[in-house]
Amino acid sequence: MSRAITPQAKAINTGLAWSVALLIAFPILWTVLTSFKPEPQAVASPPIFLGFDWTIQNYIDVQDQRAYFRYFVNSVVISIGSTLLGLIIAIPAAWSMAFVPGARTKDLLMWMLSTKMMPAVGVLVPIYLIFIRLGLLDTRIGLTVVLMLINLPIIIWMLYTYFKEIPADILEAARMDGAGLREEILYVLTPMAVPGIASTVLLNIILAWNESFWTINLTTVNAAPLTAFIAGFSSPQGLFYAKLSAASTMAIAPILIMGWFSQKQLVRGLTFGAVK
Amino acid sequence: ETTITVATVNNGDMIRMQGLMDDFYAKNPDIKVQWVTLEENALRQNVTTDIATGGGQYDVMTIGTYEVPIWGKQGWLVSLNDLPAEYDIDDILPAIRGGLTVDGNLLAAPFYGESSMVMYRTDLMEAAGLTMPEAPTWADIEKAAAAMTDKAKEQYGICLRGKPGWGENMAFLTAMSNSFGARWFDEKWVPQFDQPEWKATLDTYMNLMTNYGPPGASANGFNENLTLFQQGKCGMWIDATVAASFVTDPKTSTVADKVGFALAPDNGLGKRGNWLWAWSLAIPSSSQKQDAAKAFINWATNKDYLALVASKEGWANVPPGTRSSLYANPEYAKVPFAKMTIDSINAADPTAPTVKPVPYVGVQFVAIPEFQGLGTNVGQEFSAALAGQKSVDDALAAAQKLVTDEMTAAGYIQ
Amino acid sequence: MGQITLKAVRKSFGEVHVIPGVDLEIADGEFVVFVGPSGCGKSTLLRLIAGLEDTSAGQIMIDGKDATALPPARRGLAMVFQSYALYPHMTVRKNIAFPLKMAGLSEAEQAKKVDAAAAVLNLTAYLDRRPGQLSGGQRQRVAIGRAIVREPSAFLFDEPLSNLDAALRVTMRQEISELHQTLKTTMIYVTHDQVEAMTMADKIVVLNAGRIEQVGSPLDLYRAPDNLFVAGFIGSPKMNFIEGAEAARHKAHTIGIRPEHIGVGSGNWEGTVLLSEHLGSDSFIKVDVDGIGIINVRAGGELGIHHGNRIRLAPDADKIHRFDQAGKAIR
Amino acid sequence: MGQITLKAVRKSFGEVHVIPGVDLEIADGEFVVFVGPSGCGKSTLLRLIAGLEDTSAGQIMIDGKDATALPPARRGLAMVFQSYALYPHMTVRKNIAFPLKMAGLSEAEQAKKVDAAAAVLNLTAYLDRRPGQLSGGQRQRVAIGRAIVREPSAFLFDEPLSNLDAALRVTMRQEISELHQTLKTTMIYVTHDQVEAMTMADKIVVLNAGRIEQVGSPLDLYRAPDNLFVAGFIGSPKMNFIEGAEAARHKAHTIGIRPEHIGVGSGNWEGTVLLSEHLGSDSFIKVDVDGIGIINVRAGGELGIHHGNRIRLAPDADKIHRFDQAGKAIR
Amino acid sequence: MSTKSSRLAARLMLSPSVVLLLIWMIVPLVLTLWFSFRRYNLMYPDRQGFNDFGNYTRFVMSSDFGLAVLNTLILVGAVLVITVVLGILIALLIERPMWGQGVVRILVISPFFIMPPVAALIWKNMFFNPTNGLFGEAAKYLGLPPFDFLGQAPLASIILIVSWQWLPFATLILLTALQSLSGEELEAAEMDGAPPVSRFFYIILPHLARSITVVVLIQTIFLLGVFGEILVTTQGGPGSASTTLPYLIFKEISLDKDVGTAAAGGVVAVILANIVAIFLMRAVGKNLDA
Ligand SMILES: Nc1ncnc2c1ncn2[C@@H]1O[C@H](COP(=O)(O)OP(=O)(O)OP(=O)(O)O)[C@@H](O)[C@H]1O
Ligand SMILES: Nc1ncnc2c1ncn2[C@@H]1O[C@H](COP(=O)(O)OP(=O)(O)OP(=O)(O)O)[C@@H](O)[C@H]1O
Ligand SMILES: [Mg+2]
Ligand SMILES: [Mg+2]
Repeated sequence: MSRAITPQAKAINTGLAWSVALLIAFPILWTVLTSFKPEPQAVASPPIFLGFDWTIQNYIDVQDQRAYFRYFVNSVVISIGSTLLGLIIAIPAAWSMAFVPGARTKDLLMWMLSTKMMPAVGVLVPIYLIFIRLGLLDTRIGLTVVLMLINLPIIIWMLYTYFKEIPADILEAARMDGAGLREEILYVLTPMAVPGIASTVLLNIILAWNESFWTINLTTVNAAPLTAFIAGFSSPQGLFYAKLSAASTMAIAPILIMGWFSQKQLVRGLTFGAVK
Repeated sequence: ETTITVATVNNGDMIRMQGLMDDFYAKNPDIKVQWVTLEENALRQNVTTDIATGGGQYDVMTIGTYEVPIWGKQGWLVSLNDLPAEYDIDDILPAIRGGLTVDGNLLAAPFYGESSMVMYRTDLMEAAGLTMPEAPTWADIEKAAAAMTDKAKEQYGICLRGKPGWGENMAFLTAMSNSFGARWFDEKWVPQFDQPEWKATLDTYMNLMTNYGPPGASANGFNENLTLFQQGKCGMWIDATVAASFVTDPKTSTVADKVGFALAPDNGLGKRGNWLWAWSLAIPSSSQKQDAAKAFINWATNKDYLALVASKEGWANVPPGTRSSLYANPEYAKVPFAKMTIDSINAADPTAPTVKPVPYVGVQFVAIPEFQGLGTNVGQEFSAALAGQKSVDDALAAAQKLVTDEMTAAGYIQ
Repeated sequence: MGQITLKAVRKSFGEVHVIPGVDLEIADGEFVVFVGPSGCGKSTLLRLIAGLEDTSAGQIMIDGKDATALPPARRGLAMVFQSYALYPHMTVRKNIAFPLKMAGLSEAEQAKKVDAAAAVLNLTAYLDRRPGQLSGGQRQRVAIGRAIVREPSAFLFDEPLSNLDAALRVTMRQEISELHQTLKTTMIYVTHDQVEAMTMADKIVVLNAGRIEQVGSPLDLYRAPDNLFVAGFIGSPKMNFIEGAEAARHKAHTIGIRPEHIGVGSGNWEGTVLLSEHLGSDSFIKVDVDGIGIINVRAGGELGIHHGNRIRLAPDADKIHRFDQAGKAIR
Repeated sequence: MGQITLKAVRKSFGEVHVIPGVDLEIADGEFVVFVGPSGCGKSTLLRLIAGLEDTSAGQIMIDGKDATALPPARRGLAMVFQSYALYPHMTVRKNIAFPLKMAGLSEAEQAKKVDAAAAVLNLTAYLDRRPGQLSGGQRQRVAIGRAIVREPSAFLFDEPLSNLDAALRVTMRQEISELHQTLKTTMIYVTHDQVEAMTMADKIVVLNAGRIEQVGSPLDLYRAPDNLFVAGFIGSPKMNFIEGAEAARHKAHTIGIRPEHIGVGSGNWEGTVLLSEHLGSDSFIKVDVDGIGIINVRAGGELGIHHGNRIRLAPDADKIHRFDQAGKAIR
Repeated sequence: MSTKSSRLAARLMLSPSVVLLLIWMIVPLVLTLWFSFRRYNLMYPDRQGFNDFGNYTRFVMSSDFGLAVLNTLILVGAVLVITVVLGILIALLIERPMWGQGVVRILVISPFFIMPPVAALIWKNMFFNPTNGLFGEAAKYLGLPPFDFLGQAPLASIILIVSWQWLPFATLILLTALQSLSGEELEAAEMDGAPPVSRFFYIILPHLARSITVVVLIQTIFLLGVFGEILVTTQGGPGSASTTLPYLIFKEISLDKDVGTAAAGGVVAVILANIVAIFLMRAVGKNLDA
């Protein structure tokens, strides 16, 4: 039971919170605004906030230069693919850790996480050579597998913390009711963990979408996602702030919008069991 | 139908080419082209890894005059000597062609070539009561820079590269050092940063930049300076000749009609401070589709392509600096910077870049594999000096040490 | 059908011997209640029977067949959990139908059985709700419904009412009793609520530290506890125990007398009232009896007795329990 | 010191008038219990007194001074929360010392007071544990300890025992009563446990929908409830209410008779036993009395009555409560 | 719920992920180890053979190594401190009732969705650029000389960018934790006479300890690898002022094409990361168990 609060206090909170929030989001808002400016106005001094000549020319130019859609499709396929693949492998693992914990479970989890600490640049050449050997270079499947492996520890950890909150009773009840392991996971655990799985999926789509080391180094054309798209823009030639902004906006918009719409689910799952 | 993958750098000419592909497809209906467009460093990183490990992802790579001799020696590139006769290899500018030929084999076809030159604001010079000589000395430059600087109005006498990198500040500084009689190595590959010529080079550079340069210059590369110049914030800018088409384009430049050009400065020692570079198209030996790749290179770098660009985008947008015939064309001669570009290119000699003799080729680089690392590390030191974090002497001493160590480790210095 | 036999069943978790060895016979149709202090192994024993834990040693027979190694689903038992353990993402109908679905029954058969169970349990109106939309008592009924449809040979209940409030507990308790009367299926019921144990059980099994202390009907245990532990555990308020001279007078090491078997007003015990609680219907008084110690007394409605009063008490001689030094009852 | 007066205190949350207006006098040293159905505003009223909520109107006087606008810390009251609200990351010692530390006492003084409180509450052995390592009853004692050390002019308890199991609840209830007897400090205690209310209170305040239905000593409320609400609320098992002909015979709209005031065996009510539960010490029977309806009866120890028997009942005529149409008691 | 069959099932179901991660860890690691003892430069395919510890000495003795390690630690430490401190403050702010809480949350969380190269591009061009960036404009407006962030304070600038990206993560976790704090506990403290500041330090902060642990753990894992932001903004400079360990390794690969030395660097980084990890788990693992 929290205490009732006066309207004045609420107004002050509102003002403060909005200021902070706008400050934090400002770089993004500013980029989006800039993407609608004509180039000269994009670098005008003093900066123009809203009173500029709105245009979508920058987007058209960017699209002309690069077929956005192909990169977009690759991003979608790779991020969703790697997440789903990860889920299929992680759910049984998380089930085991959460419901049949052993003395080593915690260590195992920490070991899994520690695989993420391996510096990617250090193992680039080995992975690259392996990819050549296996013919995985610039394939969606290769990238999907790599991103899955990168994010697998996080997926497992998130699911583990989620599963742990599910009372073991219910799984036992299912067992009493005649469910085998497969039915138990399929009909009882997974549907019950839907909110947790959803937030796991969301977080991992975001991580995969934004992964920009492997995606750039292991792809050329066929599997190149939006990180590669933006890599081609990273040095604007001359007065191209607006175009750069447009390209940036195009690269981040899909995930930003997805994130905004799903932030509740995302937040719920993000706590890694940190909140009891 | 054959699909080839072409890795290109994300500059304007290359992007423009992607927009003109209908012509290629009309002429080569059975070839499809996929583009990989990357920023310069990412491109270099990607294609080098690919070619060195035999990745075979690319059929055509955009590389520079730096890579060609090195890669050529490794046998990584396909000879282009058998391009059709109408391609007219002899039309390619000799300085450029020389840089792209190894053991008599042309290993890359130049897409565009560039040197560097002085771009300056005619209106500001006039206001200062000065005129820029066609072939200025560094003293002329300093005088002009001092006269045009008005920091209160955000007007800086001179903009030069400061961002660290072998292709960024070191391209400029190495070329500049040539005009001061400096060199990277003596004939025995001993580094020369402890010599007075380098000190003179850096002192001049620091003097110009700290007194007349824009703030934050240590992060400025080509693009940053271009933006500054287009905004009218620079009195002078010494950089690639290709910049001329941008600074004179009224669509992006606020000073389009107020730009004059001059040769890169000298110090009366017989070498000017300009460089030579050509973005060129090459075929890795690992490519399975060499015929299609050649067809593409032929299309992208022959005379017809220049005419095509001219017809679609005007003569000012034609990729410059590759063919003598272009400069013989009276239409092209009307382009304001055409003459200065060809003069600058002709003023550079990659095979004898310096006043004193050197064991290497390359004007603004040293064509050895180690140079990317060396150039970048030295560039970091010089950039730190420009940022005021180190003295010139310290930076030079550090450069001398690190280059000596590296060259010793690499076996050049016995 | 539903006859369960435990033969020398043991269970250890690592080094901890939770059940050092239990033998028990449960007849078909019996309502057996397991009681005992917290941590004594009631749940563990139930879960062993259910098959949710492996026995460390011993044998579990169900209807004469060895079920020790059978998985839970194959033992033909149904369990109702303390937390109800309903599937929150399924409607009541689906919850109840789940075991049937797992058994591979057709949709039509499932529906028929679910409807029948819902009718018995008064759940028909809620079949399309989710567990989250039900009250505690309704949830409990769904859990029972899910158990009923399987027509198990025995029901296992682990403190099924402990999450309900007092009033609901009474209602649900009566419903389960009625259900037992209707189905006549074996039920094993774990609780630590005195009232539930006394009112529901045909047979109470008193456990202590994983061992069975006594097995018998509720009133047997109330009237004739085998030992001190059972005497102290069964009955509320707790039996008063007296050692020393007074016990010796009865030729015992310890004697026990229940608070409700002590008369107030006259008698040969005299003492000072330490605490007197008046509930209207009852009064509970705590008396420091001279030479004996503290004695709790439960007396009728409205006694005019207060803190500090001196009163006399008369234990009902017939109702005195005697125990030897080892705590065993002397009969 | 700890005399608290509420004058026309009101509280609304937005549009909802949770407390439409309460006047109440609490004398120094009194043990006052607030009872009432869930959601009736007991907690709200307590929090108003504590200062954790602002009053919408009215005045709260503590020891004769207007405390309506004082912040909680300055009212000199201590509160024990239902969840105990211990600081989980502090040891027991630190928990108890916290208010002292906040008051700026020296370490030595803190230690002295904490040790004293711990001794009173039997917590000395646990002072270095964290709350997570304590049992429910121990936690409750820590919460009380934290309240005691401040030497408040009054204690406020919001259902402090509702998270404990039955046995512990009895013990803790007696401990709190004893504490009250020792400290003689005013205590305001919210509960919905009948037994707690009846046994602990000097004065019970029965709340219903934010209004006071009746204030009085436990036995007053038990013997002479002012209205149907209080009659039904106080006493367990609940009073039987009878309307119709039988009530009319008593010149009332409704009559009430408590289960413990009905004799079994003879009498002029006759009916069929629906349920009989034997606890050993008591029996509860539910009888469908002809022409009257279902009547709950509580009878003595071991009755030989079973489901389906016909029995006669005799309500104790003196103990019949009469109510008019509006539910007010007719005296 | 631990019968023999379920334990067996658990082992079976755990194995795919364990095996996959083992492969993902071991294979590159073994290759890296192998390379780290070999002469292997992409530009000199014919120079082969063992180099003993030559690559290691080359990497560790290089003048930038110490600085890179220091920079990495500063970067990780500073970002952790900034995100946790600001995260707590912002969480405290937006947890309180207000109008438009949903939108505020959406705004605050936004940077988390931005891919690192884009974030770096935005900051570098639109903010840090002393002539065209907004900070430069702001300085001009205030009559100050524009500050060259990436030149004068490169590491701090990168820390700013990275903190901006990770602030939402910290804020969100801490916010959720804050919301789980029982109101009664705070009220108890209020009754006990604790003023707001004491309530923060004695009640709220300890309550957040566990979440802070998780934030530190997760962020450290990601921050140890921060690389794209440096590549886009300062390229490790000026000098080596913003070179971190991963970037140093990257330079070996991308400039010198020296796979052997890069591999040695990778092994060194793995070792250092594991030291950090062990240190972290020790400090933090206890907090996670509860
Ligand atoms: N999985 C386990 N691992 C180790 N010890 C366990 C495990 N499960 C139970 N125990 C221990 O076994 C003993 C008996 O536990 P059990 O749950 O059967 O007691 P209970 O009688 O049901 O208690 P309660 O009345 O509190 O439910 C306890 O001491 C408990 O700590
Ligand atoms: N902060 C609040 N905002 C709005 N309504 C509230 C608030 N706090 C309490 N209420 C409402 O006020 C009424 C009284 O609540 P209160 O908690 O005082 O009841 P209670 O008697 O303590 O109930 P319980 O026995 O369940 O604890 C309830 O209807 C509740 O929903
Ligand atoms: Mg149990
Ligand atoms: Mg309440």
